[in-house]
Amino acid sequence: MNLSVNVQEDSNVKVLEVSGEIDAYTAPELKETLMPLMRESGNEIEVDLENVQYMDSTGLGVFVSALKASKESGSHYTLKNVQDRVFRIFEITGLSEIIEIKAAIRGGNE
Amino acid sequence: MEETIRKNTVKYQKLLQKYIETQDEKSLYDLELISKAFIKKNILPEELINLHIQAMERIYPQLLEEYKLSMEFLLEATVFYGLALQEVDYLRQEKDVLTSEISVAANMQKTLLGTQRPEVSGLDIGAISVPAHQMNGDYHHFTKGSNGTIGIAIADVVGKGIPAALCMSMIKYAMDSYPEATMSPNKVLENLNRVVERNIDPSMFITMCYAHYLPAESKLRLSSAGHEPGYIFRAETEEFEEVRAKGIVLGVMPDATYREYELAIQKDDLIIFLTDGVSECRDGDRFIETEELLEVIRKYIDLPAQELVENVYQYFEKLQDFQLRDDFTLIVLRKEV
Amino acid sequence: MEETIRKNTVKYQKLLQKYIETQDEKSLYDLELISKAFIKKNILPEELINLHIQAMERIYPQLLEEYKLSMEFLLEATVFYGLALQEVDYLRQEKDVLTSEISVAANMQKTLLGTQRPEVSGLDIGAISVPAHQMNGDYHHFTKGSNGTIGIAIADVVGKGIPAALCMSMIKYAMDSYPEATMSPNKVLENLNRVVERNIDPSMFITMCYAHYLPAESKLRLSSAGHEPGYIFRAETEEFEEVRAKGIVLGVMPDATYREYELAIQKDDLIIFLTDGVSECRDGDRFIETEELLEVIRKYIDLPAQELVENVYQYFEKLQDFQLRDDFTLIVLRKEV
Amino acid sequence: MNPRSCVNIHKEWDIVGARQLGREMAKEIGFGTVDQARIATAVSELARNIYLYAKNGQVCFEYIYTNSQKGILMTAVDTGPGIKDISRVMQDGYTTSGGLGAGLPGVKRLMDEFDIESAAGEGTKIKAIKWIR
Amino acid sequence: MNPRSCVNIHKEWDIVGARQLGREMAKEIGFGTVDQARIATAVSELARNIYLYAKNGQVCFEYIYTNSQKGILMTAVDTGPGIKDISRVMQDGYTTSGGLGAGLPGVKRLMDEFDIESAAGEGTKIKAIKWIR
Ligand SMILES: [Mn+2]
Ligand SMILES: [Mn+2]
Ligand SMILES: [Mn+2]
Ligand SMILES: [Mn+2]
Repeated sequence: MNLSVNVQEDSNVKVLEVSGEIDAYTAPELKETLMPLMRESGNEIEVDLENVQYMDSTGLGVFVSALKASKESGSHYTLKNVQDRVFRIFEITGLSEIIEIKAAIRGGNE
Repeated sequence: MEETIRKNTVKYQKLLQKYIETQDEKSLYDLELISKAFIKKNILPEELINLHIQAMERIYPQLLEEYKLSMEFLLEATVFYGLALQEVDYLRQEKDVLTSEISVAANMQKTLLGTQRPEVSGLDIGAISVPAHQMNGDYHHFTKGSNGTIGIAIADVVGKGIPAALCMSMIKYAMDSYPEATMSPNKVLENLNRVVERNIDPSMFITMCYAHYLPAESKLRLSSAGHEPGYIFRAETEEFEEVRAKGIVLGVMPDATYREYELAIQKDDLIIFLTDGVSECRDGDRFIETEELLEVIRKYIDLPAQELVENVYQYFEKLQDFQLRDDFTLIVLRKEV
Repeated sequence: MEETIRKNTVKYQKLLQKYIETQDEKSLYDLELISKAFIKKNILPEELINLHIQAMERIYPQLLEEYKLSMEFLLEATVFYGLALQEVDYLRQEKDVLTSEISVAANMQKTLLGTQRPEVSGLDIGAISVPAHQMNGDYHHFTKGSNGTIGIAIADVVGKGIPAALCMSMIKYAMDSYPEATMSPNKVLENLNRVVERNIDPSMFITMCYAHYLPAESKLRLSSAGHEPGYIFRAETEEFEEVRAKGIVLGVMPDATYREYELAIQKDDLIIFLTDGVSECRDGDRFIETEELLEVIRKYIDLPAQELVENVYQYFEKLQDFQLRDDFTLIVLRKEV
Repeated sequence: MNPRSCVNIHKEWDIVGARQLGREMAKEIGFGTVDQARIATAVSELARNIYLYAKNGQVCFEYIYTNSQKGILMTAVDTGPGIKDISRVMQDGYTTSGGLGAGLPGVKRLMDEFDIESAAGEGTKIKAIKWIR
Repeated sequence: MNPRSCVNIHKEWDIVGARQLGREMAKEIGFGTVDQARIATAVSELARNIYLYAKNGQVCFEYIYTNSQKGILMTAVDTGPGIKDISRVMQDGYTTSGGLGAGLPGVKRLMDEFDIESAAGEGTKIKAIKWIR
């Protein structure tokens, strides 16, 4: 299964459109795109997970290291359109408490 | 090699001649056996072509010059095939070195993480933990305190394989230094979280559930660090009850605190702990649903605890075509009295 | 693949025809390029033979039946070559998975075992630790106590690679839980020995030297668990003094005790700790002698400590043809005042 | 109608018989020379497995048709000891033939579709399909 | 006397020239068809390396004799950028030709003896010998 990551620049907000499955094999791809943006200071990033039906803990790991990097750089990211199965693992792991997931446009969870 | 070629040249020539005359399948079968022997002895494709040329020259001494030239051309075309083949040997060796190193490490890990199911009268315990690769990134451990308290630990490191296994040993050594039986589950996790947070790679974390079963009081106390929910099968209603405990994974927040949950356990109730290697099994491209997992457990629910977990494992192993995608750990405890 | 074959059939036929007519090297060079492209596109040897047969049938439509049969026979002989070749891809993938897993683990290990050389005025510290494979089975660590005491740990697990590295992390986590600076070196080893003995595979053990340097008193206190002897270079005499301390390796005797040794250090003296990867370097089949090692150290003795250890490492790396046979760890401390 | 032809495997010679039947049927339905050779090789591997490990069994061939394709289906059945660890024998590199890329993974490569069922003590059933290209 | 013949490598066509010279000399001294093909392939690899990475260089051939053997020695010299990490390029699997088993490890396999000297910025010198079997 392949993963594709597209970066859209949308008035000061960078939107990462991710589609595919995020697992041990594809997570590095997401990491390579997301981490440099997180290490730059002052970025506002939205990660759109509408087309991600599956993510494993390696994928969560990427968002955890992004969170740690953001504390140093002052950049900030939010997740949107998180699908049920993926949202479940954010919830179980307690990461939904410390990672901002845009509830209003979160697909199908409300 | 020269020797093999010489011995086989005659044989090849005879077979070839026989085949040209009769086109029988037997010669082709014998040829298969020769060609296998050639490969085993590292006779490369270009040498095979050459052997063919020589056989033909002997069988048909007046063979057209054009034929000979065409065969030389073919021989030339196979030199790179020979080179590519030789890489197989090299790669196999390299892979064997790595695999055997990993298997030594995997054995060490087994010794290291080995845990005995405690013998407790009135409590039937079953546990299985199978790594997807050679090394296990799941952890489970039982302890039995002098006051009779049973400690149950189950954890899963992000990812699997060697990196996860290396990380896993951190939990083991840190746990070793705690007076587990007298420390409340949430304190165990809070202490572990500090160790993990200090030592772990920023992209990694560990999910863990730690529980105390108190036989005297028939109570289960547990705390969870973002771990997959467990279940209790209630004998009275024959229903599964999800045990969801809140708490963030280990290694992300330096000063995380955990809540302790307490549950009453009745006679014949079954306490179930698992890692996501169990709950996220796949059947082809389809993920199994929770109901499906629970149905499978229900199917074997009357078996002794250890047989139960082994049967569930075998069921999912087969469903996944004998290829685990993640480490698989399943623990059950049945209160018998 | 079908497409590639079709496109190349014509090209192959033309080259073949040209070669049969002129026997020029140019056609063979072009053929080489085609055959490389074939392999890249996974065209197997039996398909190459088939392509050759088809080309010949077009060039010589009246070709003898015997010729055709002989080529079918040859084709049959190459099927197993094709199968063997297909394993290259598989093996390369497998090897890549393992290698990348190991490299992730090696990075984790680096983070985990990372130690800072303490900044102490009047003390110049240099340290280098290079694994023979990707993962390190040597360990070294510095601490600085609130009373100014510098703790120096150096250890070597039996063997190298992943198993040794896994074992190594045990030392790291166990050490983490000790109040090192206030515990005497022999007690540190005695405690570690109990942990190691309980957890290690019966076939393994660890050698270790633990030392305290007390700047105020200019004293070195150390204990050794069967570790390679260290040296003190005495500035006054310009001679090396071996620091041999008795003690059994970790992991063999559950209740081993260790002796503490004390040495006085003078201004400009150099304290040297190492693992056997340094002292047992090889030059071809010959092991280097201790004198040789000390001569190399002497050669760089006037350099700052970190440059000293790096130069010694580079010297032996080159001597061994850039292929370390064992993990290499070298630590030096120079009392500057 | 779709006739099914079988060869019983008891002795080494039967391997040749199975190859021959498989090749003839493959030729008949229109497979080219290369695929005929591959099918014969796959038959060899399956029949030899029966001969060596199960002693007794059968290899059968039949034509199969879908809307868009036609091909040959071979079925190898034995009542031998069965395979305890299927994932292991299906692993590349693990072959009874000492790493020639053959064995069951080889059969899987030579054919287009492959399916195996086995139970320890009850025998093994392997189905493999090759489609005409 | 042992004459030494060389081909300068500047353009792709020179690779063909080098192959031809190598093959003729190999044939002359008595190498069989298979070894001629292997020698020509080794020449190709060395000459192509020069053509692709060093732009300018030379491939030379000479006969060599010992008490018991005779053979051909080829020397490829260039003044190109040199090779920084020899142990890496000599690793199997690491090839500029994308894992065909070729590249310098391929040359080493095709020939009987192989020696390489290189310094970054100063160029590369490769010697390879094949003995008549
Ligand atoms: Mn895991
Ligand atoms: Mn898991
Ligand atoms: Mn060692
Ligand atoms: Mn050593």
